[in-house]
Amino acid sequence: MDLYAEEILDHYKHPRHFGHLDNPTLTYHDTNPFCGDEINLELRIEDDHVVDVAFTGQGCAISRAAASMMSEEIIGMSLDELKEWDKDNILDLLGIEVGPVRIKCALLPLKALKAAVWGLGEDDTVTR
Amino acid sequence: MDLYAEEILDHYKHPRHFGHLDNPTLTYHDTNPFCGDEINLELRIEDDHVVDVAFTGQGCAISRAAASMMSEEIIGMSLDELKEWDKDNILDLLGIEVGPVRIKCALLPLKALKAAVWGLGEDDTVTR
Amino acid sequence: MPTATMTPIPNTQYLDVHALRADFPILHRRVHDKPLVYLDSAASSQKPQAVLDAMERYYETTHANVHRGVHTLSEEATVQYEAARARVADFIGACCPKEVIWTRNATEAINLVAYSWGRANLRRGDRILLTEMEHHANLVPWQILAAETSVDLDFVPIADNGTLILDDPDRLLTPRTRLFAFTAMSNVLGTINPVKELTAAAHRAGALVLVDGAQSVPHMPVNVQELDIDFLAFSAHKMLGPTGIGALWGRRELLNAMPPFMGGGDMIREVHLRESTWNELPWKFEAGTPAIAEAIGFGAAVDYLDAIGMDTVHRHEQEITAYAMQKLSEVEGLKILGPGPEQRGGLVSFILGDVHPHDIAGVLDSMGIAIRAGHHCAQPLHERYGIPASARASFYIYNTEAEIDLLVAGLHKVVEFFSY
Amino acid sequence: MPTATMTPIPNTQYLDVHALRADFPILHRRVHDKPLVYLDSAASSQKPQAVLDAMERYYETTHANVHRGVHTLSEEATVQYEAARARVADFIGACCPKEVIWTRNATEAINLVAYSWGRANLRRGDRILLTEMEHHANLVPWQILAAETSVDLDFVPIADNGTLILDDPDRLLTPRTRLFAFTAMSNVLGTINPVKELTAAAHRAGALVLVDGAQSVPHMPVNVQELDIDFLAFSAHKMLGPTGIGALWGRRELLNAMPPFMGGGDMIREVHLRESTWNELPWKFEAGTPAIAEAIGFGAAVDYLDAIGMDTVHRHEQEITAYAMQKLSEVEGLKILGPGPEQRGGLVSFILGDVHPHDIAGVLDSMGIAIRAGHHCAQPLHERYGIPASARASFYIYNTEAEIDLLVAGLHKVVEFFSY
Ligand SMILES: Cc1ncc(COP(=O)(O)O)c(C=O)c1O
Ligand SMILES: Cc1ncc(COP(=O)(O)O)c(C=O)c1O
Repeated sequence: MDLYAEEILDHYKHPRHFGHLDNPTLTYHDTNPFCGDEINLELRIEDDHVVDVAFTGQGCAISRAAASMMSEEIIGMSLDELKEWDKDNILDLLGIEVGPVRIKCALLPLKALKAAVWGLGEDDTVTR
Repeated sequence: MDLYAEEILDHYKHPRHFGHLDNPTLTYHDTNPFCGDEINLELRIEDDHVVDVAFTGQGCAISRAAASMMSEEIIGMSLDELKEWDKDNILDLLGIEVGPVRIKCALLPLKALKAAVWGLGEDDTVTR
Repeated sequence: MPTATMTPIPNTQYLDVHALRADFPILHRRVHDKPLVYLDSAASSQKPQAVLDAMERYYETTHANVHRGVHTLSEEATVQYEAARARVADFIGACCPKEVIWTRNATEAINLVAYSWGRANLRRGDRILLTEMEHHANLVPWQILAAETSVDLDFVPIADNGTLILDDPDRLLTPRTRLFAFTAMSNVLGTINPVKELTAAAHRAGALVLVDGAQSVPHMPVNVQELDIDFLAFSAHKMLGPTGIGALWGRRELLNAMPPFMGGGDMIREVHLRESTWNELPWKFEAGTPAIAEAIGFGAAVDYLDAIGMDTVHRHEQEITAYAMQKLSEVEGLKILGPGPEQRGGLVSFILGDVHPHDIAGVLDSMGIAIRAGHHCAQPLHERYGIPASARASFYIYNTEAEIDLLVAGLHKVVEFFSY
Repeated sequence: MPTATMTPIPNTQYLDVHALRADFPILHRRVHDKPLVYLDSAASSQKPQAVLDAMERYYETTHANVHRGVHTLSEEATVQYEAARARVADFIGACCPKEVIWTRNATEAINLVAYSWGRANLRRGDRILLTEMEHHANLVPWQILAAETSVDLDFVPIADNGTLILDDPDRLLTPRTRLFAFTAMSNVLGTINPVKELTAAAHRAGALVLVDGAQSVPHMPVNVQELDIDFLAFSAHKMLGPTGIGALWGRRELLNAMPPFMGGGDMIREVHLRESTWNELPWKFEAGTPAIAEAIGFGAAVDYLDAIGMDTVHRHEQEITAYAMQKLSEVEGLKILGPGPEQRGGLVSFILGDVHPHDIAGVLDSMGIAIRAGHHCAQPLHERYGIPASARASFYIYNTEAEIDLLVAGLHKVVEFFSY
């Protein structure tokens, strides 16, 4: 039952940063229609750095744990650092082998994060 | 070399009734585009009976032998008898096993014959 | 009809499953060090050795391209290939082999009708009737056609119990309805639809009937002449056969009147640079080198099923299903979708509290149990029930009640595992 | 380039054919009590044991439906299935796996472009350029499209020696020419066309290029990026792979811009009752359960060819072909179609006095020698040469010069046999 390691189950049952921010700088909503997964990601950015984060949505344990772990990890990081992130960062956080089908679940939070930070960059509305 | 029994080769090299009739009652032209085979069949009908027959065309040994053998056989037969003919009559004449692909060659003369005599029947222009 | 109160026995009363399982090499495999419990046959069935052998033997002794070759291998390949068509035609009670057109799968069979019959026959304002329980295969081709031809789509709604609501057939089957396309059995709800009655209603209204038989042909007797339908689509891979082949059956007069779908070798009579004429049925609809080995494998699959008898297959599955429904209903928080066992084929879809179906399937997988989770290519159906996904266990001839017991034990573990 | 004067040796200098023949079970078969001499690979090649084993192993240990399943079998099947795509993409030098779309065969690949790209992009008055040497697969789909869209077809003529006449490219490649679709190698004449030059000319004129690679991909190195073409169609069964699978390669931007062809499961992103959105490449074009085992077999075939090296394959065939042309030209009354050995791939078509090609093939068959006779799905080409049919001997990696000697001996018998 590797896929459901102790830590993943813990994040699933007690997701960190689950909920809403009062005044998010960035929000991004994404879905994985294949699974019916959904995520709503909110970031508070100050001086090009993540100062707070929250998420809601429905999804399987893998996607929820990934969102929870990612949220903990990215606080304090700069947007430039986040733009460097790729799937290995998420898989390292999860610390499990994810097959080709469930990888979509694991990467949904990352997809939302990347869209949020790159979307910002493209609009050139970075900082606060 | 069953397919090319002595008799078939003989009919191929010396086809009987090859050529044209002076005043055919019925003529029918048919092709097998798959092989590029062609036959032109001419019948002289008197009193509902075949009194003479001729054919031309190009084709493989099987189809030419079939046309030659068939021509010999049908002289003297009535149209009603010919309408009863089916592929077994031709295969009996040829006296060989013909596979699913070359059967099209073997049956081209019969196809022309059937079309000729039934076509006649349908037009109700039977007898001379 | 098996009742819901019977006690578990290793085999059903209809089939010696244990003997038969020896024919399926994959069933001896272990997954995560547990014996494989394969409960995903509605997605794709496993294959008996006889089917694999038929294809292997073909490649090792006979293979050549069909129809065009004069040499021995080609003639033998042609005979085997066309004999398989005759076998499949016979299996569904078709009048004759030429009514059976090989396709890649059921999906292509439906697309063939949409492209060929649809584009030749439908005009703006015409209507196609579908149901809310269709697999995407019997929905998306009609959406694409509708967008192109300005044809309208209507949908038979589903009751909460998973059966079609057709008490007002005249409203849905309008004078402009040209086709009623529906599944004989839902791949999510398990519902077996009353094909004969639905067909009669459609014909009264002047509409043709296409039946998606992807789930019915593998699991119960299907006779196209008795049902009086017009088109039937099905796939080999769901009925012990290989991937890469399926079939469209259609009534001769309809198929004869339809223009070809794809162009190429074999489907032509004469080709010139600027125009061509078409071959006769069934080849008019089969362009290019066909799936020869797969057709032969399909024939062998149908032989295997015929030896068991489709009545027996159906009864075995109904017994397994009734047993499964009874046992599953005892799992805390589990809700079964669809009708009771008497109206359904061999599958049970369910949700389990707020555990995501992927997690149910994930935990079961770690116990060697393969079930499916997701929307099963029937998103609108899930929308209808207000759920994003469901879990599905589906059964075939090789499944036993002992495997159901393992599934249920696994689900109890899932509940425990994800409880807060 | 092998010269026409070399002496026969059991193997060519490039390939240890005798060792390699042990990999092909069917080559040990006897036909009419003679060892099989298989000279019909251009119609369909034989399969090495490694390809059959890959498919058998898949069915016996891994089979499940791909993409949708969370359980182990489905994940493993998905990995193997997509790995095969990556292998094939690599084999033709594609930038990435997503540019490779599985089809049933080369024919379907061309039809896919005609249906999807053609209907979305062509308007009355637009022109498509083909050649007079096309296989029906690269002719009939365009005829069907032309009839529907009022697009015009033009044809590059062929010289008597079997090469394309393109000295006036601007006349044929008009400003309205949107597509130039041609074969990389004629399946009758053997002509290898100058793909790179033809492509450059088409691109200068603003036309896209579709290459029918059914005969080139199996027999010589093909790199789509080097050739700079836009679409490539080919079939597994002609290159040691199974029946039932082929591929369309296309440039990403083009494929991305094209509407889907068939509708159904797997090709969608979201489905609602009345509208849907499409999946990304390559799946957008793959509706329904794909030919999973066949894709895996295709991957194994490509592995086998890669281990030999396509340069070696090509050189071996050219040597065999040069030898065959020299020997065949000694047969009384035999006339070879097409260009000299330096411009052709591994096949020789011919006519023999007024002996019908079917009879040539029929007599050779009785000696265990399999060649093809007919129009080889290229009727207009035969019309061009004023002949109804021809006989064709085609070669692959497993053919030897000793087999050519048997063919030639057989042809001498044919002459004798049918002489008056
Ligand atoms: C040049 C050429 N194009 C296309 C095809 C069609 O291939 P398939 O029948 O596998 O679709 C063939 C083979 O028959 C061919 O030789
Ligand atoms: C009801 C139904 N229709 C159609 C299909 C499509 O079958 P295939 O993917 O083999 O084309 C399926 C299976 O996935 C099905 O369950």
